[in-house]
Amino acid sequence: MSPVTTSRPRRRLVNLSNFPLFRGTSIAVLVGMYLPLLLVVFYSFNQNRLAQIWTGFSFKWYDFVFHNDDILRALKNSLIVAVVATILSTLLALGAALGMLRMARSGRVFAWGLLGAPLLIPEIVLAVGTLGFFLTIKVPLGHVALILAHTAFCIPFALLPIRARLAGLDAAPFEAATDLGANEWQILRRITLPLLAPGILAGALLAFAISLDDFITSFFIAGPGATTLPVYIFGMIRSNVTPAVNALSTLLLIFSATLLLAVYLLNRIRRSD
Amino acid sequence: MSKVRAPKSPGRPGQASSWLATPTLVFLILVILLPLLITVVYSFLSQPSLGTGVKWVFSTDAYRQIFVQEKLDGTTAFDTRYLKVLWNSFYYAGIATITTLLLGIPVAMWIATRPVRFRAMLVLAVTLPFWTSVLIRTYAVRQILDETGPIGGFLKIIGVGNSYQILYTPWATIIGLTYTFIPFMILPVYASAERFDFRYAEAGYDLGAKRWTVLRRIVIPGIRPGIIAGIALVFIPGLGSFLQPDMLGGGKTNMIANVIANNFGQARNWPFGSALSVFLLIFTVLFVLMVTTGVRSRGDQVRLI
Amino acid sequence: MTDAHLDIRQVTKTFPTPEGGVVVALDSVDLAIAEGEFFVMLGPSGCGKTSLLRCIAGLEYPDSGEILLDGSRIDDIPAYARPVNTVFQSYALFPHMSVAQNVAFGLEMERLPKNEIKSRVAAALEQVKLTGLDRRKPTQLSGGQQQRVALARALAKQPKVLLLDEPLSALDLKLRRGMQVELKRLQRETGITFVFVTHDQEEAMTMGDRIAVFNEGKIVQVGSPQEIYRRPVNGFVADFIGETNLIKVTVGSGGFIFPGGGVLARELLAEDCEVPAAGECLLAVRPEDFELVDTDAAVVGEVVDVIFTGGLIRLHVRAGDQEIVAALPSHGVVVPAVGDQTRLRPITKAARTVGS
Amino acid sequence: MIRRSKVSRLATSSAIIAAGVLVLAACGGETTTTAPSAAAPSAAAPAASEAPAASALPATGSGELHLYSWTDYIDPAQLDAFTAETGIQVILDTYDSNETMLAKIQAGATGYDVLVPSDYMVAQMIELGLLENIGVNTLPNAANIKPNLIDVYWDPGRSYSAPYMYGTTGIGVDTTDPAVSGIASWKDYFAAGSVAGNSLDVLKDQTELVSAALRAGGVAPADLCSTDKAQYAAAQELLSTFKPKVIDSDGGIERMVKGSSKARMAWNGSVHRMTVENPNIQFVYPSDGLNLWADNFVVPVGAPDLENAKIFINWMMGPEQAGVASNFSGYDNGIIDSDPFMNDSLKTDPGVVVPADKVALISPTPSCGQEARDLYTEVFTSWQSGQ
Repeated sequence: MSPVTTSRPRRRLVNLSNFPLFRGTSIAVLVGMYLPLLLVVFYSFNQNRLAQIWTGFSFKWYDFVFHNDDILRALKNSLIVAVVATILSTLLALGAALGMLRMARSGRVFAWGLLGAPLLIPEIVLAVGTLGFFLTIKVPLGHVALILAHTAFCIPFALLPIRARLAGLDAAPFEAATDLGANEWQILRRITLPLLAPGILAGALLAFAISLDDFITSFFIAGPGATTLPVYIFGMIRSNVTPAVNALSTLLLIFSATLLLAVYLLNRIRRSD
Repeated sequence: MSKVRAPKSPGRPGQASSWLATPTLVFLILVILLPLLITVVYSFLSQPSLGTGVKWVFSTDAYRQIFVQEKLDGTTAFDTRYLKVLWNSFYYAGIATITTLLLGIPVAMWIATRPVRFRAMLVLAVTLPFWTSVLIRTYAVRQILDETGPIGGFLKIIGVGNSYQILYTPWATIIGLTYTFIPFMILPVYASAERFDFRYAEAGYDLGAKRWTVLRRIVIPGIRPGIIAGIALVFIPGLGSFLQPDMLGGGKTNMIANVIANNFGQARNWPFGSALSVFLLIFTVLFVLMVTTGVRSRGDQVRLI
Repeated sequence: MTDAHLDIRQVTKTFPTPEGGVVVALDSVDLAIAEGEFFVMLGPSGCGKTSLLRCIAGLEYPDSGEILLDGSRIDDIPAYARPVNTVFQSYALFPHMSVAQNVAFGLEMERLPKNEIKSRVAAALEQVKLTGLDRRKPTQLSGGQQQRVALARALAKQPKVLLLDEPLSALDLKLRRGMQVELKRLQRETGITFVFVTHDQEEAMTMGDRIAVFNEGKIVQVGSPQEIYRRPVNGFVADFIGETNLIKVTVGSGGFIFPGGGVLARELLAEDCEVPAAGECLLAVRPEDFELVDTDAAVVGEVVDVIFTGGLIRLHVRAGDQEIVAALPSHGVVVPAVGDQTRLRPITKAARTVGS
Repeated sequence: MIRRSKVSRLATSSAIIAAGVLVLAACGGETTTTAPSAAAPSAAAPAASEAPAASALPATGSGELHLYSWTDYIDPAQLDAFTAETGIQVILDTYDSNETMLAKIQAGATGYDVLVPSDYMVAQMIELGLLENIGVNTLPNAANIKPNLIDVYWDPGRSYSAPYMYGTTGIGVDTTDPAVSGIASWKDYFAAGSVAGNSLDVLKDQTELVSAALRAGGVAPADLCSTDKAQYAAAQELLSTFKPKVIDSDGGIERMVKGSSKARMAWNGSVHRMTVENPNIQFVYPSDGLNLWADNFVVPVGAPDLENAKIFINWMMGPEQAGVASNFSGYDNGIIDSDPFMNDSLKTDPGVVVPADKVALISPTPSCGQEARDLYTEVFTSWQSGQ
């Protein structure tokens, strides 16, 4: 039963936000976004070898994933590449974020172009370009090549949270530190880095997630024994082992979600400062 | 005098020498700029008689090959095959952009009008797929669309599913693009909608406008920067999509990225693949410039990155 | 003035504006501050007082001019190497450090032995009455406590000059009064030269041994609170320091002709002010310096408002085209009502000319 | 009794098929096949002069072996067994076509020890100088190579390559679906693929598709590498209406088994694996002829560990291992005496064991020169972009 107050809407705003189309579409879209992912999770517990024909509940595909040397090796490759690329890209992003504050305007435009390139240029273009470049300068395909390529496209992702945090910082503590006798290096170590820490961590987590999930670049650059998990999963999807793909995908989804939640919580810390 | 000389200008937040950015820029020049230049160089070289790579002999064959077909009867003709691929890329990315726009605006507006405590959660819900692997999400779409999947099963149960076929058609690719790119539309539109002062909408009502008019005349123009950013963020990467057509199109709905990948893989024609890559790069840069200059001339604040 | 402790000579500082223009923040400023002085720089916002403070601290560098401390130049030494410390308006406490860490920071930068740092931190915290809070984070402190930490942090360095940039502006009135007293006490105890920036003239009067009044990048007047209050050099100072009626008068043969026709004898003017021979000039009279009189040799006008403020009654009187405010004791006088004609006269030696 | 007869039948058919490989080698015109024995290697192998003498190969090794093979082609359990036996850890990466593999190798993927290219690709890779002459014929188990698989055209006398699986490329058909159950030739297959809403599936393989279209147009096996443009124009015409549901070399087994595809151009071994799960799916020998291919183990130049590569190749040439490999992949292998180790289902599958009346349909996968290859590319690209 509608309460008496609805005879006259308290705020007109309610009228717009309860646009029947908005609510319906939103719920449909949100459900639509998660339904396929939930289906992946659901199918991962299917006993049948054919992923989509449900014949009973089973953990056997998780067992398969955890005991498959190739998957574990691909996971190891992915982790090695992601960890190194995360460290490198976060350091480089930090350097860029700090250094660009002092850069002349023309330099900053150029730098932004370079930093933004991996976000705007189609990945396939960069991937085949990198492939050709590595062939030309004789960098063998493999871990090193993968790490270099991943570092490049992770930099903008690591940079964004660092820059956001930097932009939100008050100038006063830095002036106070100068005033109290700290030189540039001491300020960097004792003030800048601790204050940027949540942004750096968020950037590192994003870079890590991006590197871990990358397919296209890895597909072209991976060499002998450097197959990463997404490249391996792509191979699995192409052949026949789909329920195991679902199990593996479920694990990756959980992992990505955990990373994202961590970033989200870090952002909340930032706001509460 | 052993005085410490003062630097040119004193402290600012995070003060640091601009040299700190140098390693990053050098690195990006090496790993982003040079590969792009190499691609341009490769596109003007010749294909070796056997196999991969390039022969260091200048040639414009790769570009000629995009437009000219050497027919089997010995004649040459204007080649529409790769233009069709290019058109496909525009077409699929375009439809996906429109679909994400039609779905994304209501979602963004709805989230922006929720109470603050729900907003963060809803934004997180939209962001989560954004950060999960495109590969896995495309694969998830493939399972949903499969004839033996839930939709096919349902249609079969109600007795109309026998001719159901979406997977391995262009529509599967478009659905896949829409699904994987929709967070790229919702998030920037939401960012605008959140800043939008809905009292303007109230003022619109107050002045006698109906809901649709308010939406069309007041709200949509108010969140235009977000909409433009969303369109750019969906359409530009959409043009270069590889996984969605590869995994959902059944090897048939080629977009330009698939042809590029094929020429660097199976077909082993690097100069031609590079030429197509240069084409895609030019289109991308053109769109970025179009968006940024178009936006600047209207005075909107749009950030793509 | 060569024996000045802090000597500012011809300092000019400009800032570019986003539109490509230039703002002159300091225009050839000269100032000498003595050792152990509590010196206040006063002025409205944008007058240059904070720019000068930041130039002394080393947070900005002057475009030209010199800053000397004990006879040697410091203006080309970076901030971290100057024996000068600052208490910032926003306190600028390091949010990621505890109270003790904040206070110890500057000492650690001097690479002092750990023991000495510890004892000096303890002493500084005791000085500002914060003993026992040393493990708290700045966010766990009240505004007043944060203020004290900022003070302790700067004092622990034992600077030759302590710069305070509107340190009390964020505190509520009661707390501010308390801190004002405390700062005076600290300054006396430590003997350190304090340079205190404020836009609050009452605060400036309360605290300063001497006050420099800034306007539009220049120092308009330097002097003790009494001098500044009693002998403002121009209308700006008169108006800025305390409340002043700036009354436009015509110089006549018998004295100053008020609006409304009353005449004030020259002899009633303060002694040391210049009197133009003829023409118009401005007469500065504090509201509390008026008295009600019966004679016509006064401002004659109509009462337009009467406001009771406790100890005083404020009369707004329209005389000619000017409105004049007088603050009279609320007892012992017959207060006119709105609409009444009334006569006001500056008490002897209270009115000053302040140019035209 | 029954079992023995099957074994002998398999052995017979193997020999016939292997003979077929040589038949084309003799008339294909690509390479000379006059080499009389393994001891006198052909002129096509320039590095053969340094072919090693029979080597004493250790039974065990250490470290790693990087293997680059087709998707879903080598049994992981078998690799585990190899590791257990020899102490060598095998690291497997996979590809979906010969050309993809070649592209990766040429693009700088140094570090693989063993690759698994098909016949014509071995020839190409030797020509490109990409393969190491490891003297396969001197390995202890080289004696197990089926005699007719020794003097193959791509590597006469077997210096570079050891045989792995061989098989044919025909059509897998779901016989319960009337729309496709009548397919008996490539011509039928392409016609069925011209019907709207069909459930046809095809390999994404230029050589297989174009040669099938040529065969459907009546081109004789000997002319599959002809440079006569007319026959390619005809193939292009035929393919212009061929619009299958899926074009993909991978995942065909799953699609066929669950019924999402009804007929597929397929390797006989993969059809065998479909039949095991769904007996309604059968291998069809197209009446207009089909390709025989043979995959090989080879070692790329610059392989990090030659010794381990040799140990692995030799081990895989053992009869038991060859049988185990066949059981996994569904194809026959090139090793003598592997029959006893093979599953009965394999030995009784007419898709794997070629019935006598089908032998004549089989000829080797064409290994063409550059000019014919360009024509293949043109036909394939046209078709693909018309989809």
